[in-house]
Amino acid sequence: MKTIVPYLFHGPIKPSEIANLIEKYSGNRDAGAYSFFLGQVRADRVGGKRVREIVYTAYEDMVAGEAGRIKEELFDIYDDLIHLEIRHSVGSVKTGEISLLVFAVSRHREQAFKACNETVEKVKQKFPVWKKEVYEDETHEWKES
Amino acid sequence: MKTIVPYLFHGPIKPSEIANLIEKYSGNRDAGAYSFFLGQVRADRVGGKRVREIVYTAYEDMVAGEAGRIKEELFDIYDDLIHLEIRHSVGSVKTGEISLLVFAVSRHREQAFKACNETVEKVKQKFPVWKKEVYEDETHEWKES
Amino acid sequence: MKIEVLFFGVLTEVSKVDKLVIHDVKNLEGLMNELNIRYPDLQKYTFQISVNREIIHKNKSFKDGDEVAFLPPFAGG
Amino acid sequence: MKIEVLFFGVLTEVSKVDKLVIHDVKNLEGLMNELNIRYPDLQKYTFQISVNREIIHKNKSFKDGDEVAFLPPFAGG
Repeated sequence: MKTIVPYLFHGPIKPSEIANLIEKYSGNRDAGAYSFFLGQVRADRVGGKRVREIVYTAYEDMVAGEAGRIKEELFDIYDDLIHLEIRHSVGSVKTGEISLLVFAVSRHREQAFKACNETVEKVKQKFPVWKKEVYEDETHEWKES
Repeated sequence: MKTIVPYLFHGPIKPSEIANLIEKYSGNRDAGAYSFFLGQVRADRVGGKRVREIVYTAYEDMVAGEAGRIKEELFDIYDDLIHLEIRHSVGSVKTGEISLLVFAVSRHREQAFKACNETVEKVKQKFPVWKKEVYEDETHEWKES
Repeated sequence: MKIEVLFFGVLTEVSKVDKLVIHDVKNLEGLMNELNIRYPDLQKYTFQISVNREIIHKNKSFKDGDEVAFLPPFAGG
Repeated sequence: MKIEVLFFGVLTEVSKVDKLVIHDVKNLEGLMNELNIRYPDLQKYTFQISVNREIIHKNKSFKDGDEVAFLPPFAGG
Protein backbone atom coordinates (compact mmCIF):
# COMPACT_ATOMS: atom_id res chain seq x y z
CA MET A 1 0.00 0.00 0.00
CA LYS A 2 1.61 3.22 -1.20
CA THR A 3 1.18 6.27 0.99
CA ILE A 4 0.43 9.47 -0.88
CA VAL A 5 -0.11 11.87 1.98
CA PRO A 6 -0.36 10.23 5.43
CA TYR A 7 -4.15 9.98 5.04
CA LEU A 8 -4.53 8.70 1.47
CA PHE A 9 -3.69 5.25 0.21
CA HIS A 10 -3.91 3.64 -3.21
CA GLY A 11 -6.64 1.01 -3.49
CA PRO A 12 -8.77 -0.68 -0.84
CA ILE A 13 -7.96 -0.82 2.88
CA LYS A 14 -7.22 -4.43 3.90
CA PRO A 15 -8.72 -6.11 7.00
CA SER A 16 -5.21 -7.23 7.99
CA GLU A 17 -4.10 -3.58 8.26
CA ILE A 18 -6.84 -3.03 10.79
CA ALA A 19 -5.50 -5.88 12.93
CA ASN A 20 -2.04 -4.32 12.60
CA LEU A 21 -3.34 -0.99 13.86
CA ILE A 22 -4.87 -2.62 16.93
CA GLU A 23 -1.69 -4.54 17.69
CA LYS A 24 0.33 -1.36 17.32
CA TYR A 25 -1.76 0.73 19.70
CA SER A 26 -2.54 -1.97 22.23
CA GLY A 27 1.09 -1.51 23.22
CA ASN A 28 -0.22 1.60 24.99
CA ARG A 29 -1.44 0.30 28.32
CA ASP A 30 -3.26 3.53 29.11
CA ALA A 31 -5.60 2.80 26.22
CA GLY A 32 -8.95 1.42 27.36
CA ALA A 33 -11.20 1.90 24.34
CA TYR A 34 -10.92 1.64 20.58
CA SER A 35 -13.61 2.84 18.26
CA PHE A 36 -13.39 1.93 14.59
CA PHE A 37 -15.41 2.97 11.62
CA LEU A 38 -15.02 1.31 8.24
CA GLY A 39 -16.81 2.42 5.11
CA GLN A 40 -17.28 -0.15 2.38
CA VAL A 41 -18.36 0.13 -1.25
CA ARG A 42 -21.89 -1.28 -1.60
CA ALA A 43 -23.17 -3.06 -4.69
CA ASP A 44 -26.05 -0.58 -4.98
CA ARG A 45 -28.45 -0.68 -7.88
CA VAL A 46 -28.85 2.70 -9.55
CA GLY A 47 -31.63 2.80 -12.11
CA GLY A 48 -31.33 -0.91 -12.89
CA LYS A 49 -27.53 -0.81 -13.12
CA ARG A 50 -25.31 -2.41 -10.51
CA VAL A 51 -22.24 -0.68 -9.03
CA ARG A 52 -18.98 -2.50 -9.83
CA GLU A 53 -16.45 -0.16 -8.23
CA ILE A 54 -15.86 3.39 -7.09
CA VAL A 55 -12.89 5.34 -8.39
CA TYR A 56 -11.81 7.96 -5.86
CA THR A 57 -9.76 11.03 -6.68
CA ALA A 58 -8.49 13.55 -4.16
CA TYR A 59 -6.89 16.98 -4.01
CA GLU A 60 -3.98 15.45 -2.18
CA ASP A 61 -2.17 18.50 -0.82
CA MET A 62 -5.42 19.93 0.48
CA VAL A 63 -6.39 16.63 2.18
CA ALA A 64 -3.26 16.82 4.31
CA GLY A 65 -4.23 20.28 5.56
CA GLU A 66 -7.85 19.37 6.26
CA ALA A 67 -6.91 16.15 8.06
CA GLY A 68 -4.42 18.02 10.24
CA ARG A 69 -7.10 20.55 11.15
CA ILE A 70 -9.64 17.82 12.01
CA LYS A 71 -7.14 16.10 14.28
CA GLU A 72 -6.17 19.35 16.00
CA GLU A 73 -9.80 20.23 16.62
CA LEU A 74 -10.63 16.84 18.08
CA PHE A 75 -7.57 16.61 20.31
CA ASP A 76 -8.57 20.05 21.62
CA ILE A 77 -12.10 18.91 22.47
CA TYR A 78 -11.30 15.39 23.72
CA ASP A 79 -8.54 15.46 26.32
CA ASP A 80 -8.88 11.72 26.90
CA LEU A 81 -7.99 10.93 23.27
CA ILE A 82 -4.73 9.05 22.72
CA HIS A 83 -4.69 8.43 18.97
CA LEU A 84 -6.76 9.29 15.92
CA GLU A 85 -6.14 7.62 12.58
CA ILE A 86 -7.79 8.56 9.27
CA ARG A 87 -7.25 6.56 6.09
CA HIS A 88 -9.03 7.12 2.81
CA SER A 89 -8.57 5.24 -0.44
CA VAL A 90 -7.78 6.82 -3.77
CA GLY A 91 -8.10 4.94 -7.05
CA SER A 92 -10.33 1.93 -7.61
CA VAL A 93 -12.20 0.24 -4.74
CA LYS A 94 -14.52 -2.61 -5.72
CA THR A 95 -17.81 -3.55 -4.08
CA GLY A 96 -17.20 -5.40 -0.82
CA GLU A 97 -13.92 -3.53 -0.28
CA ILE A 98 -13.16 -0.86 2.31
CA SER A 99 -12.44 2.76 1.32
CA LEU A 100 -12.48 4.62 4.64
CA LEU A 101 -11.05 3.82 8.04
CA VAL A 102 -11.32 5.98 11.14
CA PHE A 103 -9.79 4.72 14.36
CA ALA A 104 -9.91 6.49 17.73
CA VAL A 105 -8.15 5.34 20.89
CA SER A 106 -8.81 6.81 24.32
CA ARG A 107 -8.66 5.88 27.97
CA HIS A 108 -12.42 5.61 28.39
CA ARG A 109 -15.06 4.65 25.89
CA GLU A 110 -17.12 7.82 25.61
CA GLN A 111 -14.45 9.94 23.94
CA ALA A 112 -13.32 7.18 21.60
CA PHE A 113 -16.89 6.87 20.31
CA LYS A 114 -17.49 10.56 19.94
CA ALA A 115 -14.14 11.29 18.33
CA CYS A 116 -14.60 8.46 15.84
CA ASN A 117 -18.14 9.48 14.96
CA GLU A 118 -17.29 13.17 14.56
CA THR A 119 -14.20 12.41 12.50
CA VAL A 120 -16.23 10.37 10.03
CA GLU A 121 -18.69 13.25 9.62
CA LYS A 122 -15.88 15.76 9.20
CA VAL A 123 -14.06 13.61 6.65
CA LYS A 124 -17.27 13.46 4.59
CA GLN A 125 -17.75 17.24 4.84
CA LYS A 126 -14.19 18.48 4.54
CA PHE A 127 -12.03 16.01 2.66
CA PRO A 128 -11.63 17.17 -0.96
CA VAL A 129 -12.34 13.72 -2.38
CA TRP A 130 -14.58 12.77 -5.29
CA LYS A 131 -16.13 9.49 -6.27
CA LYS A 132 -16.99 8.12 -9.63
CA GLU A 133 -19.39 5.18 -9.44
CA VAL A 134 -18.64 2.73 -12.21
CA TYR A 135 -21.42 0.30 -13.20
CA GLU A 136 -21.22 -3.20 -14.54
CA ASP A 137 -22.04 -1.92 -18.05
CA GLU A 138 -18.93 0.38 -17.94
CA THR A 139 -20.96 3.59 -17.68
CA HIS A 140 -20.24 5.86 -14.73
CA GLU A 141 -21.62 8.69 -12.65
CA TRP A 142 -20.01 11.24 -10.32
CA LYS A 143 -21.67 11.06 -6.93
CA GLU A 144 -22.13 13.49 -4.10
CA SER A 145 -21.61 12.29 -0.52
CA MET B 1 -10.54 -19.72 21.70
CA LYS B 2 -13.19 -21.87 23.36
CA THR B 3 -16.77 -20.73 23.03
CA ILE B 4 -18.85 -21.00 26.21
CA VAL B 5 -22.09 -19.44 25.10
CA PRO B 6 -21.98 -17.67 21.70
CA TYR B 7 -21.09 -14.39 23.44
CA LEU B 8 -18.44 -15.49 25.95
CA PHE B 9 -14.91 -16.60 25.16
CA HIS B 10 -12.05 -17.77 27.36
CA GLY B 11 -9.18 -15.28 27.59
CA PRO B 12 -8.43 -12.13 25.58
CA ILE B 13 -9.91 -11.31 22.16
CA LYS B 14 -7.18 -11.35 19.51
CA PRO B 15 -6.69 -8.59 16.89
CA SER B 16 -6.55 -11.28 14.20
CA GLU B 17 -10.11 -12.37 15.08
CA ILE B 18 -11.26 -8.85 14.37
CA ALA B 19 -9.73 -9.01 10.90
CA ASN B 20 -11.47 -12.37 10.41
CA LEU B 21 -14.82 -10.84 11.32
CA ILE B 22 -14.37 -8.07 8.76
CA GLU B 23 -13.38 -10.53 6.05
CA LYS B 24 -16.37 -12.67 6.89
CA TYR B 25 -18.94 -9.88 6.68
CA SER B 26 -17.43 -7.96 3.79
CA GLY B 27 -18.74 -10.85 1.71
CA ASN B 28 -22.09 -9.07 2.13
CA ARG B 29 -22.09 -6.48 -0.64
CA ASP B 30 -25.07 -4.68 0.81
CA ALA B 31 -22.94 -3.72 3.82
CA GLY B 32 -21.69 -0.16 3.65
CA ALA B 33 -20.60 0.59 7.21
CA TYR B 34 -18.89 -1.27 10.03
CA SER B 35 -18.66 0.14 13.51
CA PHE B 36 -16.39 -1.58 16.01
CA PHE B 37 -15.86 -1.05 19.68
CA LEU B 38 -13.05 -2.75 21.56
CA GLY B 39 -12.55 -2.50 25.29
CA GLN B 40 -9.04 -3.11 26.59
CA VAL B 41 -7.69 -3.67 30.11
CA ARG B 42 -5.78 -0.55 31.22
CA ALA B 43 -2.75 -0.61 33.50
CA ASP B 44 -4.48 1.75 35.93
CA ARG B 45 -2.89 2.71 39.21
CA VAL B 46 -5.20 2.19 42.16
CA GLY B 47 -3.88 3.62 45.42
CA GLY B 48 -0.27 3.22 44.34
CA LYS B 49 -0.78 -0.32 43.03
CA ARG B 50 -0.71 -1.17 39.37
CA VAL B 51 -3.29 -3.39 37.66
CA ARG B 52 -1.76 -6.59 36.22
CA GLU B 53 -4.88 -8.34 34.90
CA ILE B 54 -8.62 -8.56 35.22
CA VAL B 55 -10.27 -11.90 35.90
CA TYR B 56 -13.81 -11.95 34.53
CA THR B 57 -16.53 -14.32 35.66
CA ALA B 58 -20.02 -14.53 34.17
CA TYR B 59 -23.39 -16.08 34.82
CA GLU B 60 -23.14 -17.87 31.54
CA ASP B 61 -26.70 -19.09 31.01
CA MET B 62 -28.06 -15.66 31.86
CA VAL B 63 -25.64 -13.90 29.48
CA ALA B 64 -27.09 -15.85 26.57
CA GLY B 65 -30.59 -14.61 27.41
CA GLU B 66 -29.56 -10.99 27.91
CA ALA B 67 -27.49 -10.92 24.72
CA GLY B 68 -30.40 -12.35 22.74
CA ARG B 69 -32.70 -9.66 24.14
CA ILE B 70 -30.23 -6.87 23.31
CA LYS B 71 -29.94 -8.08 19.73
CA GLU B 72 -33.69 -8.40 19.33
CA GLU B 73 -34.25 -4.89 20.65
CA LEU B 74 -31.65 -3.36 18.36
CA PHE B 75 -32.77 -5.17 15.23
CA ASP B 76 -36.27 -3.89 16.03
CA ILE B 77 -35.09 -0.28 16.27
CA TYR B 78 -32.53 -0.28 13.45
CA ASP B 79 -34.01 -1.69 10.26
CA ASP B 80 -30.83 -0.94 8.35
CA LEU B 81 -28.78 -3.25 10.60
CA ILE B 82 -27.30 -6.35 8.94
CA HIS B 83 -25.24 -7.94 11.69
CA LEU B 84 -24.50 -7.38 15.38
CA GLU B 85 -21.72 -9.27 17.13
CA ILE B 86 -21.01 -9.23 20.88
CA ARG B 87 -17.99 -10.97 22.39
CA HIS B 88 -16.93 -10.77 26.01
CA SER B 89 -13.98 -12.46 27.67
CA VAL B 90 -14.18 -14.66 30.74
CA GLY B 91 -11.12 -15.66 32.74
CA SER B 92 -7.85 -13.73 32.81
CA VAL B 93 -7.23 -10.73 30.52
CA LYS B 94 -3.94 -8.90 31.04
CA THR B 95 -3.30 -5.17 30.63
CA GLY B 96 -3.02 -4.26 26.96
CA GLU B 97 -5.38 -7.09 25.98
CA ILE B 98 -8.94 -6.84 24.70
CA SER B 99 -11.92 -8.08 26.75
CA LEU B 100 -14.94 -6.74 24.85
CA LEU B 101 -15.79 -6.56 21.19
CA VAL B 102 -18.95 -5.11 19.69
CA PHE B 103 -19.33 -5.06 15.94
CA ALA B 104 -22.26 -3.63 14.00
CA VAL B 105 -22.75 -3.82 10.24
CA SER B 106 -25.36 -1.86 8.33
CA ARG B 107 -26.01 -0.40 4.92
CA HIS B 108 -25.42 3.22 6.00
CA ARG B 109 -23.18 4.60 8.68
CA GLU B 110 -25.64 6.17 11.08
CA GLN B 111 -27.27 2.94 12.25
CA ALA B 112 -23.97 1.06 12.53
CA PHE B 113 -22.68 3.78 14.86
CA LYS B 114 -25.80 3.97 16.98
CA ALA B 115 -26.27 0.22 17.25
CA CYS B 116 -22.63 -0.27 18.24
CA ASN B 117 -22.71 2.49 20.82
CA GLU B 118 -26.00 1.37 22.36
CA THR B 119 -24.92 -2.25 22.47
CA VAL B 120 -21.78 -1.36 24.42
CA GLU B 121 -23.89 0.55 26.97
CA LYS B 122 -26.37 -2.29 27.24
CA VAL B 123 -23.65 -4.91 27.67
CA LYS B 124 -22.24 -2.88 30.56
CA GLN B 125 -25.70 -2.54 32.16
CA LYS B 126 -27.19 -5.94 31.48
CA PHE B 127 -24.49 -8.56 31.10
CA PRO B 128 -24.13 -10.53 34.35
CA VAL B 129 -20.35 -10.30 34.34
CA TRP B 130 -18.01 -9.44 37.21
CA LYS B 131 -14.44 -8.28 37.23
CA LYS B 132 -11.72 -8.87 39.76
CA GLU B 133 -8.82 -6.45 39.32
CA VAL B 134 -5.58 -8.17 40.23
CA TYR B 135 -2.63 -5.93 41.12
CA GLU B 136 1.07 -6.51 40.67
CA ASP B 137 1.43 -7.32 44.37
CA GLU B 138 -1.10 -10.21 44.00
CA THR B 139 -3.85 -8.43 45.96
CA HIS B 140 -7.20 -7.95 44.25
CA GLU B 141 -10.40 -5.97 44.30
CA TRP B 142 -13.86 -6.58 42.84
CA LYS B 143 -14.82 -3.62 40.67
CA GLU B 144 -18.11 -2.14 39.60
CA SER B 145 -18.51 -1.04 35.98
CA MET C 1 -38.11 -29.90 47.19
CA LYS C 2 -34.66 -28.46 46.56
CA ILE C 3 -33.32 -25.34 44.93
CA GLU C 4 -29.89 -24.39 43.63
CA VAL C 5 -28.30 -21.20 44.93
CA LEU C 6 -25.50 -19.52 42.93
CA PHE C 7 -23.11 -16.81 44.10
CA PHE C 8 -21.12 -14.50 41.84
CA GLY C 9 -18.39 -11.89 42.05
CA VAL C 10 -17.45 -10.63 45.49
CA LEU C 11 -20.24 -12.72 47.05
CA THR C 12 -18.25 -15.91 46.39
CA GLU C 13 -15.82 -14.56 49.00
CA VAL C 14 -18.68 -14.39 51.51
CA SER C 15 -20.21 -17.78 50.71
CA LYS C 16 -16.86 -19.48 49.98
CA VAL C 17 -18.73 -21.55 47.39
CA ASP C 18 -20.10 -20.87 43.92
CA LYS C 19 -23.09 -23.14 44.35
CA LEU C 20 -25.23 -24.46 47.16
CA VAL C 21 -28.17 -26.89 47.16
CA ILE C 22 -30.81 -26.02 49.73
CA HIS C 23 -33.74 -28.21 50.69
CA ASP C 24 -37.14 -27.26 51.91
CA VAL C 25 -37.28 -23.50 51.63
CA LYS C 26 -40.64 -22.37 50.28
CA ASN C 27 -39.86 -18.90 49.06
CA LEU C 28 -37.29 -16.13 48.80
CA GLU C 29 -38.02 -14.84 52.29
CA GLY C 30 -37.30 -18.28 53.74
CA LEU C 31 -34.10 -18.55 51.74
CA MET C 32 -32.90 -15.13 52.92
CA ASN C 33 -33.50 -16.12 56.56
CA GLU C 34 -31.48 -19.29 56.03
CA LEU C 35 -28.61 -17.49 54.23
CA ASN C 36 -28.40 -14.63 56.73
CA ILE C 37 -27.78 -17.22 59.45
CA ARG C 38 -25.12 -19.01 57.40
CA TYR C 39 -23.48 -15.84 56.08
CA PRO C 40 -24.12 -12.87 58.36
CA ASP C 41 -21.80 -10.73 56.19
CA LEU C 42 -24.14 -11.10 53.23
CA GLN C 43 -26.17 -8.11 54.49
CA LYS C 44 -23.18 -5.81 53.99
CA TYR C 45 -23.30 -6.22 50.21
CA THR C 46 -25.42 -4.81 47.43
CA PHE C 47 -26.92 -7.42 45.13
CA GLN C 48 -29.88 -8.35 42.97
CA ILE C 49 -31.52 -11.76 42.96
CA SER C 50 -32.55 -13.78 39.94
CA VAL C 51 -34.75 -16.86 39.76
CA ASN C 52 -34.18 -19.00 36.70
CA ARG C 53 -32.08 -16.21 35.18
CA GLU C 54 -34.76 -13.52 35.53
CA ILE C 55 -34.17 -10.74 38.03
CA ILE C 56 -36.98 -10.52 40.58
CA HIS C 57 -37.98 -7.57 42.74
CA LYS C 58 -40.22 -9.07 45.41
CA ASN C 59 -40.82 -12.24 47.40
CA LYS C 60 -41.46 -15.30 45.28
CA SER C 61 -42.46 -18.90 45.92
CA PHE C 62 -40.04 -21.55 44.72
CA LYS C 63 -40.71 -24.76 42.90
CA ASP C 64 -38.47 -27.80 42.80
CA GLY C 65 -35.30 -27.26 40.80
CA ASP C 66 -35.41 -23.45 40.76
CA GLU C 67 -32.06 -21.73 40.23
CA VAL C 68 -31.64 -18.72 42.50
CA ALA C 69 -28.63 -16.46 41.94
CA PHE C 70 -27.11 -13.63 43.98
CA LEU C 71 -25.75 -10.97 41.65
CA PRO C 72 -23.51 -8.09 42.76
CA PRO C 73 -23.59 -4.99 40.52
CA PHE C 74 -22.59 -6.00 37.00
CA ALA C 75 -19.13 -5.01 35.84
CA GLY C 76 -18.73 -6.17 32.26
CA GLY C 77 -16.58 -4.54 29.62
CA MET D 1 2.66 36.23 -13.94
CA LYS D 2 1.15 32.78 -14.21
CA ILE D 3 -1.22 30.70 -12.11
CA GLU D 4 -2.02 27.00 -12.03
CA VAL D 5 -5.63 25.95 -12.38
CA LEU D 6 -6.74 22.50 -11.18
CA PHE D 7 -9.99 20.68 -11.94
CA PHE D 8 -11.44 17.82 -9.93
CA GLY D 9 -14.26 15.28 -10.12
CA VAL D 10 -16.91 15.83 -12.75
CA LEU D 11 -15.26 19.13 -13.78
CA THR D 12 -12.40 17.21 -15.39
CA GLU D 13 -14.98 16.03 -17.91
CA VAL D 14 -15.76 19.67 -18.74
CA SER D 15 -12.17 20.88 -18.89
CA LYS D 16 -10.79 17.63 -20.38
CA VAL D 17 -7.63 18.33 -18.41
CA ASP D 18 -6.65 18.09 -14.72
CA LYS D 19 -4.37 21.08 -14.84
CA LEU D 20 -4.01 24.29 -16.81
CA VAL D 21 -1.40 27.07 -16.66
CA ILE D 22 -2.86 30.49 -17.30
CA HIS D 23 -0.85 33.68 -17.85
CA ASP D 24 -1.76 37.24 -17.05
CA VAL D 25 -5.03 37.04 -15.20
CA LYS D 26 -5.04 39.46 -12.29
CA ASN D 27 -7.82 38.05 -10.14
CA LEU D 28 -10.57 35.47 -9.78
CA GLU D 29 -13.02 37.56 -11.80
CA GLY D 30 -10.58 37.68 -14.70
CA LEU D 31 -9.99 33.95 -14.46
CA MET D 32 -13.73 33.20 -14.49
CA ASN D 33 -14.21 35.31 -17.62
CA GLU D 34 -11.41 33.44 -19.32
CA LEU D 35 -12.70 30.00 -18.25
CA ASN D 36 -16.32 30.70 -19.18
CA ILE D 37 -15.15 31.39 -22.71
CA ARG D 38 -13.07 28.23 -22.89
CA TYR D 39 -15.66 26.04 -21.13
CA PRO D 40 -19.17 27.42 -21.47
CA ASP D 41 -20.54 24.29 -19.73
CA LEU D 42 -18.69 25.17 -16.53
CA GLN D 43 -21.62 27.38 -15.50
CA LYS D 44 -23.91 24.36 -15.31
CA TYR D 45 -22.01 22.90 -12.38
CA THR D 46 -21.87 23.56 -8.65
CA PHE D 47 -18.39 24.10 -7.30
CA GLN D 48 -16.27 25.91 -4.74
CA ILE D 49 -12.94 27.55 -5.50
CA SER D 50 -9.76 27.32 -3.49
CA VAL D 51 -6.60 29.40 -3.77
CA ASN D 52 -3.52 27.70 -2.42
CA ARG D 53 -5.70 25.01 -0.83
CA GLU D 54 -7.91 27.46 1.09
CA ILE D 55 -11.51 27.84 -0.02
CA ILE D 56 -12.36 31.45 -0.89
CA HIS D 57 -15.77 33.11 -0.98
CA LYS D 58 -15.17 36.34 -2.88
CA ASN D 59 -13.03 37.89 -5.60
CA LYS D 60 -9.33 37.71 -4.89
CA SER D 61 -6.17 39.09 -6.53
CA PHE D 62 -3.63 36.54 -7.65
CA LYS D 63 0.11 36.52 -7.23
CA ASP D 64 2.59 34.61 -9.34
CA GLY D 65 2.47 30.86 -8.76
CA ASP D 66 -0.95 30.75 -7.09
CA GLU D 67 -2.74 27.41 -7.27
CA VAL D 68 -6.45 27.82 -8.02
CA ALA D 69 -8.68 24.75 -7.83
CA PHE D 70 -12.28 24.08 -8.91
CA LEU D 71 -13.92 21.74 -6.44
CA PRO D 72 -17.29 20.03 -7.03
CA PRO D 73 -19.19 18.99 -3.86
CA PHE D 74 -16.99 16.66 -1.83
CA ALA D 75 -17.89 12.98 -1.85
CA GLY D 76 -15.47 11.17 0.41
CA GLY D 77 -16.16 8.00 2.39
